[in-house]
Amino acid sequence: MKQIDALIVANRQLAHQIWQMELAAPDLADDITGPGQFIEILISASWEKPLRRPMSIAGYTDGKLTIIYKIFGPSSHQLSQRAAGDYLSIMGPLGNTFTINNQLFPILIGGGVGLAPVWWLHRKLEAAGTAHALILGARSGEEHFIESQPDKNILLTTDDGSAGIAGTVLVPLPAILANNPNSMVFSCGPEPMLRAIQEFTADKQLPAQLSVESYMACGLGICQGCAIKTDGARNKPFSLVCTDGPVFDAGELDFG
Amino acid sequence: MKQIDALIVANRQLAHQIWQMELAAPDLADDITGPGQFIEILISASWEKPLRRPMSIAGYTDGKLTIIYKIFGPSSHQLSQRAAGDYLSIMGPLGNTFTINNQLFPILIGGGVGLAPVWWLHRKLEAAGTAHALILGARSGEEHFIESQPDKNILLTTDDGSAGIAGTVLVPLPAILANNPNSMVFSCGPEPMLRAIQEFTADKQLPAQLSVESYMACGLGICQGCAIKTDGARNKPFSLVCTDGPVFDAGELDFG
Amino acid sequence: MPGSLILVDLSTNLGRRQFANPVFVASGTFGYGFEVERLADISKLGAIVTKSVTLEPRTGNPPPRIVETTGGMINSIGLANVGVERYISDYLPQLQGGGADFIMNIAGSTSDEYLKVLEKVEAISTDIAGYEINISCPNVSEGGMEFGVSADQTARLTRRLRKRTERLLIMKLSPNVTDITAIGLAAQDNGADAVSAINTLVGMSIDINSQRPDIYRTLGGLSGPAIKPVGIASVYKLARKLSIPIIGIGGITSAEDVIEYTLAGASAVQIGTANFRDPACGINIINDLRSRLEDSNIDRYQSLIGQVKTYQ
Amino acid sequence: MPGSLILVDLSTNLGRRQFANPVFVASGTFGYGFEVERLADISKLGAIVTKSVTLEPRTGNPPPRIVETTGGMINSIGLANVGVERYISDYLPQLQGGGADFIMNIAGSTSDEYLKVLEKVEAISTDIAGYEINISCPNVSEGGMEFGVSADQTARLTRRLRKRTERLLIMKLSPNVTDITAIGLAAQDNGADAVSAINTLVGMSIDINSQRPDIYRTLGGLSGPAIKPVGIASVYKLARKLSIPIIGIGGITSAEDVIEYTLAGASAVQIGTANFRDPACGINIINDLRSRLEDSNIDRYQSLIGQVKTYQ
Ligand SMILES: Cc1cc2nc3c(=O)[nH]c(=O)nc-3n(C[C@H](O)[C@H](O)[C@H](O)COP(=O)(O)OP(=O)(O)OC[C@H]3O[C@@H](n4cnc5c(N)ncnc54)[C@H](O)[C@@H]3O)c2cc1C
Ligand SMILES: Cc1cc2nc3c(=O)[nH]c(=O)nc-3n(C[C@H](O)[C@H](O)[C@H](O)COP(=O)(O)OP(=O)(O)OC[C@H]3O[C@@H](n4cnc5c(N)ncnc54)[C@H](O)[C@@H]3O)c2cc1C
Ligand SMILES: Cc1cc2nc3c(=O)[nH]c(=O)nc-3n(C[C@H](O)[C@H](O)[C@H](O)COP(=O)(O)O)c2cc1C
Ligand SMILES: Cc1cc2nc3c(=O)[nH]c(=O)nc-3n(C[C@H](O)[C@H](O)[C@H](O)COP(=O)(O)O)c2cc1C
Ligand code: FES
Ligand code: FES
Repeated sequence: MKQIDALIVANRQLAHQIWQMELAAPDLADDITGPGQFIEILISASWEKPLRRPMSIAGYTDGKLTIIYKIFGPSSHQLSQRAAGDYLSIMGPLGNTFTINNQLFPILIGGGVGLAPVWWLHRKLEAAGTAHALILGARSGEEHFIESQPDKNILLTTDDGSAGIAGTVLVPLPAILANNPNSMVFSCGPEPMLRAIQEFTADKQLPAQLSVESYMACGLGICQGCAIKTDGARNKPFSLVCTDGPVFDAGELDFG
Repeated sequence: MKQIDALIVANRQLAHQIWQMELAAPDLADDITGPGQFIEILISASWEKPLRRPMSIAGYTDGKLTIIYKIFGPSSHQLSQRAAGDYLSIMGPLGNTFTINNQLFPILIGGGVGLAPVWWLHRKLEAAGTAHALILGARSGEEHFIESQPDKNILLTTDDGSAGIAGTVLVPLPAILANNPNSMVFSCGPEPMLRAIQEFTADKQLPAQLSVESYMACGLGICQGCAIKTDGARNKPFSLVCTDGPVFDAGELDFG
Repeated sequence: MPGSLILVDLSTNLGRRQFANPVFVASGTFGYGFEVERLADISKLGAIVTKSVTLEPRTGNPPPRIVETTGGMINSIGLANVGVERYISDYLPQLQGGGADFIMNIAGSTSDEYLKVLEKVEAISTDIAGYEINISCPNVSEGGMEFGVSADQTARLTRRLRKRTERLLIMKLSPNVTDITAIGLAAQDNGADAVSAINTLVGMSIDINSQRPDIYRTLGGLSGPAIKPVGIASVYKLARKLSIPIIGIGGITSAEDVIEYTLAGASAVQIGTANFRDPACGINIINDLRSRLEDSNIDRYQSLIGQVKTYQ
Repeated sequence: MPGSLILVDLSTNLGRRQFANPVFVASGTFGYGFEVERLADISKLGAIVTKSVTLEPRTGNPPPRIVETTGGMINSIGLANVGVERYISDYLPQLQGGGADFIMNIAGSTSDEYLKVLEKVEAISTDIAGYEINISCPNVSEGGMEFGVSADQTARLTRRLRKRTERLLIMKLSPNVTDITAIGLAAQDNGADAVSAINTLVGMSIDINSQRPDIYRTLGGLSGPAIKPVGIASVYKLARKLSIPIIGIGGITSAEDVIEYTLAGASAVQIGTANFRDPACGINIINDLRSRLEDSNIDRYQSLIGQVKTYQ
């Protein structure tokens, strides 16, 4: 894990409010372990907002690190204004990763901006030729940046039905499970979605790993600010998203 | 006086650390009264620095307002990064003006970044065909953006002698006065320079008007923050730079 | 809801007095009100709190008087003001024509001084809405400690002032105390109609090049967005202990901030430092507040007061 | 002066203890020190103040625990820590190998608790430089009021701790009091070697959409550049009344800030929130401080302590 000034190689809009940035970060190569890991970004030199922003890594190839982010507030907006050729201070890679179980068919589910780690996992499985399913959910079609390919088990859902399957990411799940009863779910997305997946997978006794978010100050396990409730299976009331996570077994999490 | 979002028409470097910005501000036309007046600029939407920055008007023609500024700290640096086509929130015009006395030969003295109002006065007198002298001082030649024209009484000085006359703006003064014994001085610049001019003109019993600076919060006479000592000729211990000034008779000022 | 036609009632009450909306401007940051008339329709403001007036005119402290800090500013103006006589003769007439409700802020260095200022205004006919009492002033007859840091002195001053006016009486609390609720209770129990909180935090900064303080008087008052969390905490603590209305002050720059203070327990707010950046911001904030409530289908501003849903 | 070859002495003294330089990292913002080793050469720091340790392990408060504010942040971690036993068994050994001086910060909810933690460490052989006592903790045996807001309780606690250690004893003062110098004097008069100031300001913020506090415990501690003026003012006021050294804390992000605190009266400083943005900032600040003093031909850091030139 290092703190570096990374060159912005590209920064472009993928879909409505969704951007992708590519950073030159060859120095991080040794520490990169896989999907789930994140970086902490210093958005601006101004102290108006003192803290860095965590962003999941959406890909790492040939020393180039990709993030996918949503314009959410002033900080992410500022990020979208940064030009290729500028430098961005990043710290990372931080956090743990999804753990694939070779016996189980991976079902990847990404929602909204939470698709970054899921996207990376998808690309890795694809490259390794590992069969898997990918479900990406969004509110409407304009937020999607790929096409659905049902033959390849790449499915899109939209809340408003404007693209792909109408409804939440849970809608296509039973069909996939019918074909692949021995599956494991890997997901990242907004909390209501993760809750729904937690409930669904508990119900079906499916193993699931969820990547969760929390406000962070340090990203290093120092400030104890990113604690979340984990009075599920885990033996402690709180866990730190930055060092114990961001990936947790669905059973550990207590969304309250 | 108005608060407007003014279109940045041009923003370019004039000399080392000295920039000029041109703003479309036709709405201010009715309130513009002349050199000495200033505007209050909102440099950035960030609240890291909550206050506007005052800048003297360096020219106003055909609805276009010019400022000349020096890169001094983060804020003026940020100003230099703004591009033509952007909008800048300005409030103004504020403050009083230099008052020319038709009986007296105007000697204009500008130092460092304080040349803006003096420059505007020079251009006005030039346009009106009024004979006058202009002395601009800087630390070194790279900070000057015009050539000296001794035949036209346009003289440059530099502390390091790298351009024009070596020394302070006071050096060429006696010679000009010798030719124009009935003169009046109009000046703006760093405090040590204004002090020196105050002393010199008091000594020679020359009338002088000095435009001074002070930290400002409101620019409107409300906060009372910009007070300076005026226990000279004026009948009050303090005056407000924003509404009583920024131009004061040299005799009023008490530089302490 | 887009297209909704709900009519939001922004009015709010302090004691028996109703105000058209809860967005006031804070003492010392809006002059006597009309200075800003050229820039904004000040009659739209909930109220204008005029700058602190003392018995005698005051020229204020020597400069430098202000300095910027991260997210805020420090000031030590020294209560520069025209004195109550000129306030009455020169400013009150203009204020009365202005259309906005206005509240007179009073300062003093003995309790007699506060009293005399108030009595002089009570003696004339005026449509002033009430008084805000700036107790962050050193009490010279009690050894220079600020009125506002002592519950006893606050109690005594409130009691004496209360006897002399039927108008709205607001005690403006200092945050520079161990327990602001003790001071607030002293004000409430002695007849104040409302309290306002907070005044500035004691702050200081130094120019490391000259090695001089940035403020002539060394210490000054810190204001601006930097202090908003202290203002919110103060209002919240007061709201849990007091039954009289609270006016929230400190770092407000937006309608969102107004709602935050309101949820914490404020019945109205005052905008201070933000006026220096944009003297029209109060008006914009009122409009934004209306839209925001409209969009959330909230038809009465007052329904939000104190509605924060704590976890515990 | 460019090209000058002056060798700056950055060392500073707290009581009888000398430190290589005055730039420390603040409790709770640097873990137990070694977490940052991968990012910076922490042995260069003046000292590492480890996070508050209590007698028993504590899991801390429920989330949410932190939120960002303008120029700062609010936290309410709830003293989550491993407890003194594990501090001694798991962390002290690593700290001792780290190369940097370190100071143990202790918290408790009764004075016996503080005492026991200190005694347990005193009982073993360690090269710990000393103790910083976090008195911003509610005293459960005295009705829940913080130790740090009462001069009496501060006096008693200091006296009891002093009897049990020869090591550096630093009382860490809260800014949430009417008169911080009264608490500082109580510490000094009862044997403290130094005081550190300030801990966080009581602050709060609310998410207006959910209408919930941003912090589970409603109120939290405000830190960061926003509070620097309060820190500077506190150090300045303490320096005028106390004769023991003061450690300045609050909003430090640069060597310039270190100098500002030093001019105000600090003999050393601690960096808190800024570590979250850049865990290596302490090291950079030390280097910048050295260059700045070199450039100004100041050969001893300590010559700057308390040198602010006030106007009056
Ligand atoms: C492990 C992890 C991975 C993430 N990955 C991604 C990703 O891949 N793509 C993506 O778009 N987003 C990701 N996020 C979320 C991203 O960090 C947030 O979108 C961002 O912090 C808030 O958006 P903003 O900066 O534009 O909003 P801002 O305008 O900066 O913030 C809005 C408000 O939210 C609050 N806030 C924001 N951040 C914090 C903080 N750190 N601590 C306290 N309060 C805060 C503040 O009150 C702030 O004013 C991730 C978060 C985590 C924890
Ligand atoms: C009437 C008037 C006319 C002026 N005309 C010009 C002009 O024509 N050209 C020009 O270049 N400059 C002019 N100035 C000065 C200009 O406003 C300063 O250069 C600017 O405020 C500081 O530079 P900065 O913003 O880059 O520095 P910053 O980095 O923003 O400021 C450096 C530090 O100075 C302090 N500071 C700066 N401004 C203020 C303030 N308003 N109140 C309190 N503290 C403050 C703060 O501590 C700040 O951190 C004028 C000033 C006045 C009063
Ligand atoms: C320049 C300035 C002058 C002030 N003068 C007064 C005053 O005369 N009387 C008073 O009660 N408060 C005065 N205040 C305090 C404000 O009314 C307000 O309580 C404080 O600034 C906090 O609000 P803010 O953060 O929105 O500025 C002054 C504040 C500033 C910044
Ligand atoms: C997340 C966080 C945790 C903290 N934990 C402690 C603590 O355990 N003990 C303590 O004495 N101070 C603690 N503090 C206070 C800091 O040590 C410091 O006094 C304060 O943050 C002000 O400095 P700053 O503005 O540089 O952050 C904590 C501060 C923060 C932000
Ligand atoms: S963000 Fe600081 S401990 Fe996780
Ligand atoms: S800047 Fe506010 S009175 Fe002059």
